[in-house]
Amino acid sequence: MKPRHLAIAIWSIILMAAPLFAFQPPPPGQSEFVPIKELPPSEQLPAAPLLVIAYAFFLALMIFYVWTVWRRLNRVEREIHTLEQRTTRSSR
Amino acid sequence: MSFDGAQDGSPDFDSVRLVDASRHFGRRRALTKVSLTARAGDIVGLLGPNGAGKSTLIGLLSTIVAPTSGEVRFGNQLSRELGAALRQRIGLLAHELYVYPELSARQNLTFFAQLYGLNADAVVTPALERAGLGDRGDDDVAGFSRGMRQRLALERALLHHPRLVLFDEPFTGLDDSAVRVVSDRLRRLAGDGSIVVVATHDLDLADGLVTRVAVIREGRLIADEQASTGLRARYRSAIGGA
Amino acid sequence: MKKSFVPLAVVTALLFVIAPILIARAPYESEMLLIQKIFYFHVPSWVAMYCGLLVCAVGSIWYLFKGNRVADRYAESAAELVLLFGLNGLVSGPLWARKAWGVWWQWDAKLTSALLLWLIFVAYLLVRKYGGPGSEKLAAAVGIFGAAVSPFVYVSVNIWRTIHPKTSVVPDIVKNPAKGFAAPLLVSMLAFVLLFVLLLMVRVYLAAHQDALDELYLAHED
Amino acid sequence: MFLRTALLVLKKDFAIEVKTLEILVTTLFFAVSCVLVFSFAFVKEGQAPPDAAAGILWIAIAFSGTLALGRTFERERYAETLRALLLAPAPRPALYVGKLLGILVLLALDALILVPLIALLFTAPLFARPLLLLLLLAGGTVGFAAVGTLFAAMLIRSRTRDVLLPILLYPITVPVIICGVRGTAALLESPPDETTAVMWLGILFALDVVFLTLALWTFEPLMTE
Repeated sequence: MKPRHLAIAIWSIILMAAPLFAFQPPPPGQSEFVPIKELPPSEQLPAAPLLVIAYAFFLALMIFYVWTVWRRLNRVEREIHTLEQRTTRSSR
Repeated sequence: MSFDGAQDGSPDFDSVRLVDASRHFGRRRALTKVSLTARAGDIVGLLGPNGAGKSTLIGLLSTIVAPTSGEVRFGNQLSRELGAALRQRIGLLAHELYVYPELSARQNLTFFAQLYGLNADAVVTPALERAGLGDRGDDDVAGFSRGMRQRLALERALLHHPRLVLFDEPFTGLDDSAVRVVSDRLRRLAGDGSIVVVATHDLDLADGLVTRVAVIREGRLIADEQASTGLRARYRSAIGGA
Repeated sequence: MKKSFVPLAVVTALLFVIAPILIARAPYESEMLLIQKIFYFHVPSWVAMYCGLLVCAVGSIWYLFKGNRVADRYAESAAELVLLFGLNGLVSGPLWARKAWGVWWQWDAKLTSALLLWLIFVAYLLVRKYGGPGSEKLAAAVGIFGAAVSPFVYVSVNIWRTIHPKTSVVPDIVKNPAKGFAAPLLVSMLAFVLLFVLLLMVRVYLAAHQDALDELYLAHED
Repeated sequence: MFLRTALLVLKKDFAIEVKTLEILVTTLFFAVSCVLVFSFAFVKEGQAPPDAAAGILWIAIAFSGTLALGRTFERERYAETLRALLLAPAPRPALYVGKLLGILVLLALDALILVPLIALLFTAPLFARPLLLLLLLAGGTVGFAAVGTLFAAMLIRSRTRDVLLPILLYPITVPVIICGVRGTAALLESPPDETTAVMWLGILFALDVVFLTLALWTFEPLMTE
């Protein structure tokens, strides 16, 4: 059972990490230095940090979720294991 | 026969059977693989300590609790095959009594009589008399003693002359004479062809009344036999020996 | 189901690798510029969330009327994923709004109705957690009502908002597929839906184990 | 048989309520308190914002409705009489309809006091289109109570029913509240915006149909233990 979990976890991390890797080098020639003459004054926050936050949040969320599922699964399996042992011992 | 329900075409049966019926609530097992048959004319005493699963068993028989596995058969049919009309044949006196304390005794009985499609004028007054509440019929149930409520609840449960009569601790709060009255009532019901199941922890009252004894403990049926004298000793051995 | 897990995971991974490249190469939306790139995983989050809502409703109906435990596992797992993907949408939405509209929260019709639906499924999980034994059934009712009410939530919130003057610049990217926005969007949508399916499988696997544990506890009492 | 059972349950609830008037009086008092609390929150310099009256009316109805739902089913729980009802040979959805009608009567009486009170306190022209307002109130209370009755009935077995009822009820009935509030607000404009009100009314009735159908459909399986 354990290798399976590990495989699930690793796969998930790869899945989640892919967008981040792809975004690590900023696309050449494109960034927040685009002329902003048409933008209203309220838009003073640069876009890139927001974008990074958004992607990072997504990544963190998915990793966190898979981690919780993984942890719950481990706990359940541990419990099943101890219970099975107890049952076989008592039946003997 | 006192089964006036027979004319309305609701499904009739002369036995109730639990077949490997189990019921659990989450991880708590209330009943485990109980098989039990009760026939017309039987007074089955359901004995066991508190929390043994008596109420759940009564709930299963009354169709209000569905079994997690196994089945409950009325005659040869399952309850879901029989539908709502089956409930016309079942009377239940539960521990919680099922009467509205805000209403008077007469209002309670009238409401339930109408709910069962009975002629309320004809059945309510005699029922009040039988409960010994003839002169208190218009008083609110909230002011009644436990014994009075118990007698009223008993009449409420029997208003529609059910084939299957289920009692959960029917003697709570009753004095000796009332206990005798209720016991006689149960015998008469069984004599008329009802299937009577009485859950109780009171061995003295069960002794001499019941025709069969089913002992349950921790959700399991550990004894099911014809009643004879010396119930107490055998109950002890069943409970202790299991 | 189990056999298809690994191939599915591989495909999803590939999609998640391709999608960012496509997104990075996609043309800049004329008014929103860089921040518009949130769009490519903001919208798919909602798609995944609505998938969860649908699965939860179907599972709930199935469980309530047929008493099928497996259906209940799917409903529970899907509700959790509604929470997950909804949260992602609810966080990325304001980030986008901050840049595009200048405020964190705009009471925008889509965002608001999604928030409401999200709350219903939070309630679903709360019932399961705190409802005591038998709460699966109660939760199933919440799932069914939640799904049934979703079009009404959308319609009513939408009209509620649009009666008022529009203050925001809402991009109509989907209407202009020619500009090259459609391909990356479709790829990331597919990726999200596949991710949803994968997570659902994992979560259902966990639910099955939990049920097995309950069974064992019951058997142990024997 | 169906209608007869529903009316019997309604009559029984009515008989109980008439004896003490407990739920009616407490619910009404609570509704009026709601109106006052929200007035203090919204009224500035003796003047309420234009739409406040509509919002406060519906908040008061929703909040006091939850209270009434909780109390009504607490009565059925006390001696487990809901189980006795479920044991009767009557079709179970009829029991639901009976309880629903009882709640609706209570909410109607609630609205009967609330509407003039709010009209008075906020000088809101609530009676400009009485028929439309009546329909809005009817549609809104039916939608709210249809879900509320089902959920309160099914939560009766849960230990945490007091908290869970509002938690479940409010998110699901938000569309009802939106329709009610916006429809009423449209009536408060001068001149009253009838087309908008009618449009909200349409959505509201569609919602009612969906809620009632679903509730009647799921009541039976929800009530078996």
